Amino acid sequence: MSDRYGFWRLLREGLRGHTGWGPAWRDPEPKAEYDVIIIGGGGHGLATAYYLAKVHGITNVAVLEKGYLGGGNVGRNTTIVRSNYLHTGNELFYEKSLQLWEGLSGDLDYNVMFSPRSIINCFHTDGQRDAEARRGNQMILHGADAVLLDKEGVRREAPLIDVDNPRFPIYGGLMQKRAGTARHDAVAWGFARGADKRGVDLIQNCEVTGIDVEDGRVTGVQTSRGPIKAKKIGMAVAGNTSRVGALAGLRLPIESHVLQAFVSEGIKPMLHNVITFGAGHFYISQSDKGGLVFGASLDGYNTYAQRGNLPLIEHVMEAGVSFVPAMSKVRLLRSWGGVMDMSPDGSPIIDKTPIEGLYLNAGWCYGGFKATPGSGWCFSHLIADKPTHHIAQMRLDRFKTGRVIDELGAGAQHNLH
Amino acid sequence: MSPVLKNPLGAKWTAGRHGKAEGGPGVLASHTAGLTIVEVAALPGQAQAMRAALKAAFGMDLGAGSPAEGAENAVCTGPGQYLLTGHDVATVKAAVGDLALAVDQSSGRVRLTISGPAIAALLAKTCPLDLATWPVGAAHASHFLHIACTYFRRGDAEFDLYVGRSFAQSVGKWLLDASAEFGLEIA
Amino acid sequence: MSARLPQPNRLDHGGIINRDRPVTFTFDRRVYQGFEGDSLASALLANGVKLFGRSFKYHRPRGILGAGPEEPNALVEVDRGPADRDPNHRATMLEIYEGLETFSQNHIGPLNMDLMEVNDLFSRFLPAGFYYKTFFFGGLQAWYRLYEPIIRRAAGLGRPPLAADPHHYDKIYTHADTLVVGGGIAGLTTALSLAKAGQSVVVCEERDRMGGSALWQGETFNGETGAAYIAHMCREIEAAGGRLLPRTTVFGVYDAGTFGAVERCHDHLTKADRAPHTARMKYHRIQAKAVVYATGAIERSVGFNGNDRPGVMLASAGHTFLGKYGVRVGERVSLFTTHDGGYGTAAAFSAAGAEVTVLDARTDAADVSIDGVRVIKGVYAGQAHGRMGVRRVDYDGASSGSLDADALLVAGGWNPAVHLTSHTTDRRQSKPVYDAELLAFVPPELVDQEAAAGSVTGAMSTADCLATAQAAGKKLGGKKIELPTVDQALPVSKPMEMWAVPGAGDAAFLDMQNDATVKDVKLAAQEGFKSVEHMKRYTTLGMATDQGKTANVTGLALLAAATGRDIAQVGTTTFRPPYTPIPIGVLAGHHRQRDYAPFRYSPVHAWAEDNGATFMEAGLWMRPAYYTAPGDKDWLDSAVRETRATRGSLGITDVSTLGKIDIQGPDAAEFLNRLYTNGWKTLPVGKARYGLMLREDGLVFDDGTTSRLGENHYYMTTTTAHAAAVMTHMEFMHQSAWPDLAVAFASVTDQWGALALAGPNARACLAKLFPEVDVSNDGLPFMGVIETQWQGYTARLFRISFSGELAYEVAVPADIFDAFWQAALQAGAEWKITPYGLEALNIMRIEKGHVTGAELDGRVSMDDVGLGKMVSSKKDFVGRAMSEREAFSDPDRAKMVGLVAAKPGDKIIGGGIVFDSAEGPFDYTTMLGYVTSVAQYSPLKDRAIALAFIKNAADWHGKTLYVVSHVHGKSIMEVRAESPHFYDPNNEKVMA
Amino acid sequence: MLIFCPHCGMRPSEEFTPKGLAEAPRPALGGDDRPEDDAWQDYLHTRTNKAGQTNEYFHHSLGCRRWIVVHRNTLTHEVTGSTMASEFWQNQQQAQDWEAGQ
Repeated sequence: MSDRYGFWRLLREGLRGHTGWGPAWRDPEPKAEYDVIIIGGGGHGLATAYYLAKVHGITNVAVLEKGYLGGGNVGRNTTIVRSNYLHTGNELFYEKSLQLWEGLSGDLDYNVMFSPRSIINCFHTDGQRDAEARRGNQMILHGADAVLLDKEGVRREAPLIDVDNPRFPIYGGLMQKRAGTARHDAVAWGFARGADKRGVDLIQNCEVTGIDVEDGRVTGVQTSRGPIKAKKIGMAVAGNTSRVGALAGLRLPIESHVLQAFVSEGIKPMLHNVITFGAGHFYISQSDKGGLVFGASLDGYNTYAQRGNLPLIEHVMEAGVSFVPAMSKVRLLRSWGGVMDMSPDGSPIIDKTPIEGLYLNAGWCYGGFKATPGSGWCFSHLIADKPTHHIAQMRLDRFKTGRVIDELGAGAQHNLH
Repeated sequence: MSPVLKNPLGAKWTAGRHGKAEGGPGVLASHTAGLTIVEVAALPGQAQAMRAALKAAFGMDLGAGSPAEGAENAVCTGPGQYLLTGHDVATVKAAVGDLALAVDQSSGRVRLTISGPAIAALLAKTCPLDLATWPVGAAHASHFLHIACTYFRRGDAEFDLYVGRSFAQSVGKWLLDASAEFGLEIA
Repeated sequence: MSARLPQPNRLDHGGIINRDRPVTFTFDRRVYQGFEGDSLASALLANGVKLFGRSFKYHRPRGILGAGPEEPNALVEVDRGPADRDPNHRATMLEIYEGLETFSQNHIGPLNMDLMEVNDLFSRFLPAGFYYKTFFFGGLQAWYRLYEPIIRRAAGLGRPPLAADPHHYDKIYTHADTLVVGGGIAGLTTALSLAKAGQSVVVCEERDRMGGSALWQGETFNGETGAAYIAHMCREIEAAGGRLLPRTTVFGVYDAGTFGAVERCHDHLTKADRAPHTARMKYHRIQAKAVVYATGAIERSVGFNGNDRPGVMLASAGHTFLGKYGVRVGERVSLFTTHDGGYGTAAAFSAAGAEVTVLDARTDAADVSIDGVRVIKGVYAGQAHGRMGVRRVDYDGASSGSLDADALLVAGGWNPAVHLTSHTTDRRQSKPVYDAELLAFVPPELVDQEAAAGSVTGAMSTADCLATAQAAGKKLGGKKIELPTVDQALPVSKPMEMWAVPGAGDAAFLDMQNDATVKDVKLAAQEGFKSVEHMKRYTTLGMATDQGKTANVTGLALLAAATGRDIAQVGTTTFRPPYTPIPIGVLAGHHRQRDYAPFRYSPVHAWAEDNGATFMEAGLWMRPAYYTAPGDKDWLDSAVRETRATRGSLGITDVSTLGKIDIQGPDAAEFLNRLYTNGWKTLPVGKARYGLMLREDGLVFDDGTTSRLGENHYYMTTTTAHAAAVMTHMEFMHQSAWPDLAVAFASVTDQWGALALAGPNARACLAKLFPEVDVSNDGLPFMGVIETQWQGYTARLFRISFSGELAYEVAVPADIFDAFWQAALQAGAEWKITPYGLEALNIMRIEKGHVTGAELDGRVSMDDVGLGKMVSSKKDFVGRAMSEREAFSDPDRAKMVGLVAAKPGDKIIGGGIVFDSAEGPFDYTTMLGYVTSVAQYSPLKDRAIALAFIKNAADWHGKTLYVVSHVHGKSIMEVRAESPHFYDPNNEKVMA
Repeated sequence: MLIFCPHCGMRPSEEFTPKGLAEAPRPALGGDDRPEDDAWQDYLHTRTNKAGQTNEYFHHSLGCRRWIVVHRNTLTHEVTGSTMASEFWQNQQQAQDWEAGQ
């Protein structure tokens, strides 16, 4: 019997008490050796394993996860998917990722609920409008879509936004219609199930405690469940990159910062788009379940604790209520924090490391969730020795060469991006 | 003839009663127009010498320079850093010489004096610090509803607030908002 | 007061409500009456209402489960109009007041005939995670346009408010030696012990009054009633300086003794009773040196079929309604218990005249004899019947049978409210720990500044709770106080382990709001979602508005059973703030909409307002964009008029917003040398110089002029946008890298008002303002500075120009700047002096080729903007090293160029992309560059001009290019490239 | 969170602006270090970024406006010391003690 999902299967299982659903993935013991080990069973690690198996036919792969699959930032983000970047170094990659998102549910046989409900970045001055116009134009030149809205356009799209904001009036917004949201856990689970089905071993509760390097190349890892050999190791442990990198003696251009996120109680639909308030670095969308999902900037200090503090929370609520005044009476249900791999220019790194056979996927800053399929796709190509042009600029040495990809123009300070 | 000083607090800052009308005012506020304010900041390593010079010239006893050791006319805003009132910049510069920077801030800072029975409740809304632990004469640089502000405790229920001039209208408006429930009397 | 209406389920005595004050309110437009002190839940129950709402997924009819903040079912809307709509209010926490109007939520048609109940019929096809497995047909578009909109409409609970919140909110910084969370008898006892030791103590109690269950559950203390004992304890605490905050929820624990709490001040009052100018709610940010968690415990249900029927409720809830409100929720009451605690409730109901049957799951329960109470041992509730309210209960086990019942109370054991103790779990490196005897999670070992008191510790009897309170007081340095003697104590025992009864399945609910069932948990385990986090996320158990307060532990216990693990091994999910939902607006406090951020105003803002200025934001500043004069058609018309007047005769503009920094000390020149790319040591006193600062990464940070006012005295100006950042940068470099430099500096931005006089008549006007100063070209040459006096005040005259005209900036103290501005207007009247705003300035500076933030966007090098020559080769400076990286000399770098529209009337689009062909292909490989700044009309060129960055910029001078903007309907505009210095390239005018 | 300012005492974190980890001093002015050398890279980009005790720059921006280096635990947020930035790099012993105390 096919284990594909779908309406008819759901109907059949419903009639027989759902006894036929098998595990979404196996729970294998680690083997002594694999062709490729991916450290990190988050979205990127699982996606990498999936594409290694699916695109490159490399199936003797283990994904080693310290905790449970999808327990990192893929399970604690605000689910926004977009490809609205200015620079070629980012836009080629994120547009590739968005294209993968558009076919992902079908590809994975798992409904990841990608919903192209559009993103609107609101701006407040003529100068910001010009900058957004440039960004929109450059997006289009990279094959993405963009629409420049005026004030009334924003009002039409999002009637509950206070475009006449008495402090920072909104002049308009840059909209990407193909952007949207997805169900974050489903992305991890869908990739996990897809990778597992193709033979990848997903090994949970398996912490990597050492990376074995001989003569400048990797030979395997030490784990809480014993040593495992492999000639190629991919690190996809954003949030813990410095810690895992240190196991191989790497010092990396990464700081760890917390980004808090918030969800309200469920309410009937009040916001359709993903929409951002430039003056408050605030973003918000409404989930299918009805919760307003929102956040703003980093707390700013280095941390590995997945929680933040009140001053930033207050700031987020101030911006939110200023931007969407009606949300004042909606209740906050839950807040949480994710540890971000902050790079000095705000853009990710997908590259080989100075250690042969050790590959690095890191520095996602806030952008990790939307990058999930693209990251897996590109990282799997790199590991399979078929690097793609999408990540040509996401080099580890760019801080030495000066070829940085600085979307904000904020300079070499990790927490400003 | 002397030019008219422009009121930095804006049109809403008018003498009289604001907010709750019944009973006595919970908060009294006044603004000192034309006050001479000079900021001094010691050069590296010169803080103690600068304080000695200030003591010699003006009799201000600033102790070892902690925030608690201020004087009404010498409000500590940082290490070796003070807002002096009542002396013009030339006099102060002459006193501190090369030990410190001295700049006129008479126009740059606005001083509001607030007092009254509800002062603790009011400041609990505007300032994150625990004013109950401050001695009279202490100064703390902090914020007034997000706006940089130096607080100086004049008396049990009396404080000076020093804020930047360009922020003064917002400070005034927000002070009116915050003290409305107590009743505010502007002198 | 209107006539008294009957309240059929209200007993004629008992409770701590005020029976002298009947309160009339509505629910779904029906009028009811309760008493002051009632919650909406108790008042409606008193009136025989059982049905309060519908569940989220299956729209099953639901009543009341709990009596407090744990309530998952009874969510109602309080409606005071679309702007003042308050959805998802827990009926158990909503205090009624005269005229309160409430509505049930989330149904189509009347509450008792909800059309969405059809979901329940199909519930077998909608198990946990069903949506991950379907909705593929038709692909992305079908999902987005067909399936998802249906799901979105069906989801959500209450209706959202649709306009700005009319209430106001305060943030209060509250300080204490010790915060006591929970004002039950344990919290109050600890608070009293601490207050008596001289500590400042704040006690926060989420419910409407202090005292918790001691108020009403019938125990006596030293012979006093609970209410009397609590009242005198409260008086003692307050007498010792303690603060008692009822209706205050501590929602989160943060670092270093910081706590978030929300106090509800208005929601229980009629509009008339609310003091004017006071806040609806106060958000207390509490800073405390120590904390006592006296948060109590929350009862849990047991998984059995039909355990969600209206009329099935927690035993503690039934007891609360009876004891606190005098409301008897049923006449024929079945009570299903797993421990002795159920008997206290049974006795109370029996005493209140109900016919009570106890279904005790334990075969070995001790015999208890209570008048009128029938006990059946070794049985459990197997199924509750009655769609709109329980009618019959089937029991099973050692014996089986069926009972007529109009209420079924469930005593499944207690879960200590450990939530707050786990918000900062990392401090203790431990999550709440599972106590296999108590069958519950208890707080982990607490750090020195923390203590726990009362039932949160797992203590069950009141006496034990008091003992933990005394221990907590002792730990935190409190004074020993005499504990009261407790009489008429309620029975307690550890519970029997029974999370779900045999046969519990599809209709045995754990998370009542999200409709997560016993079967769902098993399905999750079957599908490999074995981590507690996986199970939670897959089934959504614990993700409803109650965050699983009654469901989580049961859910993970069942997961443990389904996966063959211990509960301790499975562990809890992570509790996150807020403990209970709090309005977003209260955390925003005062800072919203207009008061979101302060305004910064120039000293002549009022004048500009009175004289036709339209303002634009520049950071926090408001700056005049243009002044509308009679006859101006639009903003561009005004800006062009202002430009012409300035270029033709005399303009005046306010530059007070520029950052200004006073720098003094023997090493001031050395400091500037290190900050700026160019050299400063040779600048004579009385001269200004243009300077460029880099960031450490070698890219341009800011530009401005700095003047030497004295041997060791400099005055720096920065851009408005970067004023604060430059000051911070200087402080960082001085303090972290070069602390020995003998220099000090201070921001004097607010001290000085400054204006620019520009145009051919600027000198004449300046001479009129300062008749005693030699402002001739010799006396005040280009980049010259003079410090002088104006009417007794210091005035600084700078011969500098941003507009490209002969121009001066004059700074005077802000106090007299308005007067000086008026004087300048008067002096310039004979040359028709014209105030100009940022738009005109923008035209002029683009004509001149001067850069602003549009060009200096943090990504350009000195070379990119044509200022590479401003690098001194003789010295090191901030950013030098990094600017020597290879990318900086990449020949492909885009550099600044001027663009001129091919013909008058053509527009150049800001943010447009520059190509060398009008035909394309247009893609990222063919783009040459982009437009940063546009003057839509340059009087100089009689057409639009712009600044742009393009590859090989110099090679394109004199050639035709095309500006393409796809986001403007693929507009393609022909332009000619030029040097960006359109106007007076040899600086003849500024030096004249 | 509270942060200890050597001048002002314990203050709420909103008065401070964090800048990032203080792991390496600024290379000397006029030195020979190339931008790609460790000295510059460690100052600007590369971080050990430990989970545990770290040193981090904070600016007391809504206070005395001093830059301080705060010794903090990035797992627990506990602040165990702070010093003026102006003294931090000069007192390498202290920096080393903090390192050793992790």
